[in-house]
Amino acid sequence: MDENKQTHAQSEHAPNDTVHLPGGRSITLPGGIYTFVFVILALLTVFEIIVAELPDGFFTLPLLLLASLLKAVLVVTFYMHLNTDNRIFRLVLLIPVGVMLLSAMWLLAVPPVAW
Amino acid sequence: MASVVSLPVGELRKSDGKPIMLRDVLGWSVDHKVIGVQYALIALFFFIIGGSLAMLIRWELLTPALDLMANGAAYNTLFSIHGTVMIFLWVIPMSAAFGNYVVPLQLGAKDMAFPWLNAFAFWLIPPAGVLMLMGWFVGPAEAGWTSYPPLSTMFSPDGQTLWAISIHLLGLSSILGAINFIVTIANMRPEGMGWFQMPLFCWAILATSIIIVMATPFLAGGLTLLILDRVAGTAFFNPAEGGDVLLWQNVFWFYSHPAVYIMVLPAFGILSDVLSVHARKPIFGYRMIALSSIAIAVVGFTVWAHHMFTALAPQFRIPFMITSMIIAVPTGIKVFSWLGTIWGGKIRWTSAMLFGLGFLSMFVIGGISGVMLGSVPFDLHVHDTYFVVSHLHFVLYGGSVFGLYAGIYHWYPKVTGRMLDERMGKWHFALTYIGFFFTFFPMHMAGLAGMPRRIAVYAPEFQTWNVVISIASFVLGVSTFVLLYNMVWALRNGKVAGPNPWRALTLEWATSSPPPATNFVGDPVPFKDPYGYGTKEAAAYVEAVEARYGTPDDVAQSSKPAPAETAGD
Amino acid sequence: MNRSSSGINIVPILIVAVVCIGGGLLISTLTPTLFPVQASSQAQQIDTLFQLMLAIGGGLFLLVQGLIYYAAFRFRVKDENDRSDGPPIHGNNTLEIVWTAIPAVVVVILVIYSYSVWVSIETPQQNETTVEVVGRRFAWTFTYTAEDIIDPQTNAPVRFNDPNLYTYVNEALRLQMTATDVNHAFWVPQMRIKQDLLVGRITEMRFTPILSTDTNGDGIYEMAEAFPLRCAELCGDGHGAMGLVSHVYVFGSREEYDNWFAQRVNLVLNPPEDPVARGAQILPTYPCSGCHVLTSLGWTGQSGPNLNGIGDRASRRVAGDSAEEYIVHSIRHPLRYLVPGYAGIMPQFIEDDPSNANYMSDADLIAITAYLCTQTASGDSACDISTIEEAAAEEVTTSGMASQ
Amino acid sequence: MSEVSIQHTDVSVSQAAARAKAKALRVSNYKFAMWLYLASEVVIFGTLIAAYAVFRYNNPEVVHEVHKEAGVLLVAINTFLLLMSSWCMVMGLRDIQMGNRQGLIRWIAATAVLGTVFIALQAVEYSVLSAAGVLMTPGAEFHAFAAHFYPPTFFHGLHVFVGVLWAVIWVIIPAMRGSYGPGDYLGVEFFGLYWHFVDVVWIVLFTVIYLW
Repeated sequence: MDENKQTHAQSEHAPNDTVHLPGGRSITLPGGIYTFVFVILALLTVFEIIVAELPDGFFTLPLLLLASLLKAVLVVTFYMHLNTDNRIFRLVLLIPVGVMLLSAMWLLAVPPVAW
Repeated sequence: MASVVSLPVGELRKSDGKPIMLRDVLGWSVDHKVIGVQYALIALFFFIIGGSLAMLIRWELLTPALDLMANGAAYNTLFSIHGTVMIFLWVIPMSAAFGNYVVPLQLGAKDMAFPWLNAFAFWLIPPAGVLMLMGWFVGPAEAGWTSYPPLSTMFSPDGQTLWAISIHLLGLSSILGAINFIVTIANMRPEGMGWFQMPLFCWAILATSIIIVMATPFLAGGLTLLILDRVAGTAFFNPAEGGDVLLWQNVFWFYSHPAVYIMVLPAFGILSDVLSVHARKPIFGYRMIALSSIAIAVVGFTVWAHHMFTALAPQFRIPFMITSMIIAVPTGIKVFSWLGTIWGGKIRWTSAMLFGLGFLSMFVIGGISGVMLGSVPFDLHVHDTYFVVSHLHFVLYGGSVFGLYAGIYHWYPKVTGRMLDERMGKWHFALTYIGFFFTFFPMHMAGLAGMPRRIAVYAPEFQTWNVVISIASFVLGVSTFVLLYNMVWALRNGKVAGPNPWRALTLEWATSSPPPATNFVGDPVPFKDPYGYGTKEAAAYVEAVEARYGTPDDVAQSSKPAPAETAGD
Repeated sequence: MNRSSSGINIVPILIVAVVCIGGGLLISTLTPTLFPVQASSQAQQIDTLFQLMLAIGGGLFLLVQGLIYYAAFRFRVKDENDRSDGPPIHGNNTLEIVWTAIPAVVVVILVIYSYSVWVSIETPQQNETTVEVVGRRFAWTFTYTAEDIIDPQTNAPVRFNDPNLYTYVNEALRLQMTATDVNHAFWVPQMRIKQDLLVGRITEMRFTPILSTDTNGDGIYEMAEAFPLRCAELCGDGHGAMGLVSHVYVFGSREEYDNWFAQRVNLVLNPPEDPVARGAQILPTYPCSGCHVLTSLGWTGQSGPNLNGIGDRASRRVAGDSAEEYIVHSIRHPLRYLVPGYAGIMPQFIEDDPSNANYMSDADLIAITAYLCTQTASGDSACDISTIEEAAAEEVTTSGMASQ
Repeated sequence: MSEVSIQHTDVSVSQAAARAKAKALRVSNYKFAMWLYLASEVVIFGTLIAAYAVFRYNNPEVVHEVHKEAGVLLVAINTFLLLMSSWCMVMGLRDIQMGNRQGLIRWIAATAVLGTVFIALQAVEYSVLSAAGVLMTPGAEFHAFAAHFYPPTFFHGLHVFVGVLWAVIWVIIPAMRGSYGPGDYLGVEFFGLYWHFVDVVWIVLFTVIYLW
């Protein structure tokens, strides 16, 4: 199997992370970037935990939400290939996320002011 | 002006499509045509059940006291199951039936994008329906189709749990079906059919599917919480334990307001096709109709709280009044565009067209009362009264069901190869139109005069209206059987339809009736404009289709020796 | 055909406009016949708003229906062999702009007008009187507070309950509402106002009555003349009946209201000595009429056991319980014994928390029991007052429930 | 109006071209459907998280107390595990795209193992919380936090469980039998979308439920 891979990689793809997709396009598979993204995700998680452990302040919640948003965007962009894939998938993801965020904000807004 | 027209060519062929038999319908099939018929049959079955429940409701309401039903709870189960069955097991599956049968044909495709998924989505419906009806063995849901907690979580019998599971399944079925429709419509249009050459029925199904994918999961989430509250001891909706009764109302209407458009947009689509074909005139303002579907879908997501005007904190009511009223604008565009379509046309009074016109005329009343309900101060008076009952039936029966009836008369020849009887169709229309109007219009009066909805015991002063309503509703109930008899009768005795009895230009008519297993022989060629009536090219196209697939006489000739034994419709 | 649709002829358009506008106005004059009487200042404004909407809606109705029927008959083709098509008209920008703009303008007008009505009916008035409302399956309780009269026994302002709402003409009323079991909705059609009662939340609504319920002017406020209070949110078995049990009584003047109020305060401060008479006076202030039948007090509820002749039956219900014990226990612990065929939905009336809507003092319990004991075929009491007091003092736990 | 000229269309389209077109369509069809499915999942999870958020907003003390008691260590470890599994997943996909099937099996096996450990640790966490009295039996044992905490996390755990099964049944075993290759990795990509999505949900759950 290993030999197989070697010959395969050498014969078809000179830099071994460039792949030809059906339809004549080719794409570079950024192994380094994948790992780099993982490191960033881990660091952001540590950052989040530190923020949460510190005494609650005005910025605690916004910072937490920002960090988790950043993490989610990283995963979606690089691991789920939204950066290179068909554009319509962005729409498919963003519309429900937007609707959901608005709904959640609404649900949060109702109880305290209401009655 | 280039007047080149693409035409389907070839030898005269006899119809080689096989009618769908009962044994096809009872078994697993991944053919979208069979699945469409399966949807239609199960929807009609539940239509009869929901209708019978409505008849019981009207029987009970003939007198102000509780007489037919043993107690108030028994009456509550009637309208709870009536509402749920009519919405989730009749209107939505019936729309899906047309979607399944017609959309791939209109797109010139061989099948849906995911045939197996399509069949799977359908087969979720029978168990869901069984669960819903099984409620009667354990005490059915009695909290209304809206099932507001704490009534639904703490006071309703076990049937409420079955009800929730059943709707969960139906929601899943809808989502899977909708994903299938979106992919099919987006990816499988033939060459030469851009977005704006699509038949309007496809536009309507697309808008509906987008709403389903976005909104149904809200219901799924809410139902999950409801089931957990009922069986696992959580307290999402129980204020005594830190829950919130408005949470359900919000989540439920996040889904259920858009669901109104899930129910009515397919009927809009059917209407656009039917009016244009039977008035022999292009759709007036095609783009405006297509885009207003999308506009309605989008704005429809921002109006849910108008169902909660009397529960909501006052400062939140006004924004929803504004968005609710805005919906009147795209809806108005549609109504006037349809009027423009029939204006100056060559109108044939076919049963399909009559129901189309009936739709227009009844839906307008629902639209007007809808705008009134959007006005907060007035809604404070009529909220949760018979005025609302009237409004929703004008929209859902006068709108959706009239549209579905029109669709049945319009596409039945394509499905079975035979025409429905026009005389019976006209009787059906007359009884339905009159019975419907006198059932639901007086409800406005009862509501304004002060009759709340969902009551079995009412003040004697409302009895006159209720007797009128009940008698008219029995006429309406009888009218349904005219259609059902017609559908069974026409299977054997209907006139042979031929490929294109309405001389329509959309692709589903450019193949034999019923279509062969692969829908088309060779690649279908769409006419450049699905509604381009009134031109020589259109006439030439229609003639070419008949030349290729045979006139009704040819078809009747060729199938004379042994009339096929058709058991399903 | 082509030419006629592009050329504009002003005369038919004018005729249509006159018919639609005139017809709409004509339809809108029906408004008063559609509604019950206007009994609040809110009702006047809401009716005017509806009248406007009915005029617009009626005109639109005539226009669209007229066009549909006209087109259906005018453009009908009867000949089955006629294969002709209509003209290939795909749209008309001017027309489309017009019929987008007109509804938009109408909607804007309606929104602005509705908003102004909303502000006017929702703004708090000066000198509002607050009444607390509790909704429960299937009855209403109104709690009135006399701010300036202190009850010497509780050392708090005098409070009393009633299943009916009493008010007087031109009083700015504010209702503070909540529900104890499921959601309900408070609706008086004559007042045109509605508000949900939500479990676990306090909601409020306000209205100003302008019409006395003493319609024949005899100074007597009868139930037949009072405004019915409907429940407009499905609350279960007795939802319909809940809309028939409570009423709104509007006194013609402040003096009459003050009189009534003073009598009720007096009843709290100086109850009659005879427990049976006292029971007959205070029992109607508890929300029992929504579910029970008791002909002597005019109750017609459907979802609870019949109380006519309860004095005769009470001693036979539960083995070991005397008539007085049975009645006392049934009020303090309603789930202890359920009459066959009825659900356990009766609220438990407790004695330890006077601020609770289900509070019932021992004195009230004794008086009510004494009164119910007199509900016999012969009219004689089935109990003895001293044994009632004993029964009331006795601690009963729900653990020994006979049936659940 | 000019003469109508009729253009006859040739029906015989090259069979091979048609098949190629059909296949290209199939690929995007499946991925499109997956994304639509994920879109509906967004809303379901969103509803559960919003229900929790409403509770958290109204009862901050209850949540603080539980957080203080439970600590963040266990769940932090779990978060790292899940993030790492996502990374393994994408590396596995990269390997098969480059034609390395052995690498695919190794990476996806790692993904599945990390997912399993995640579920195991979640079970440990549940038992710790139950021992601390965070239970949702109604009545005396009822803890308001439990009722809002268990449903979303359990629902997510269920997704991880399904993901592990999926990895084993539809990715690892077929790959060991010789399926998948540089031009045929849709099944892996498909699973990847699901797995990363579950990861994204956890990122939000972790922040909203455990840290806020």
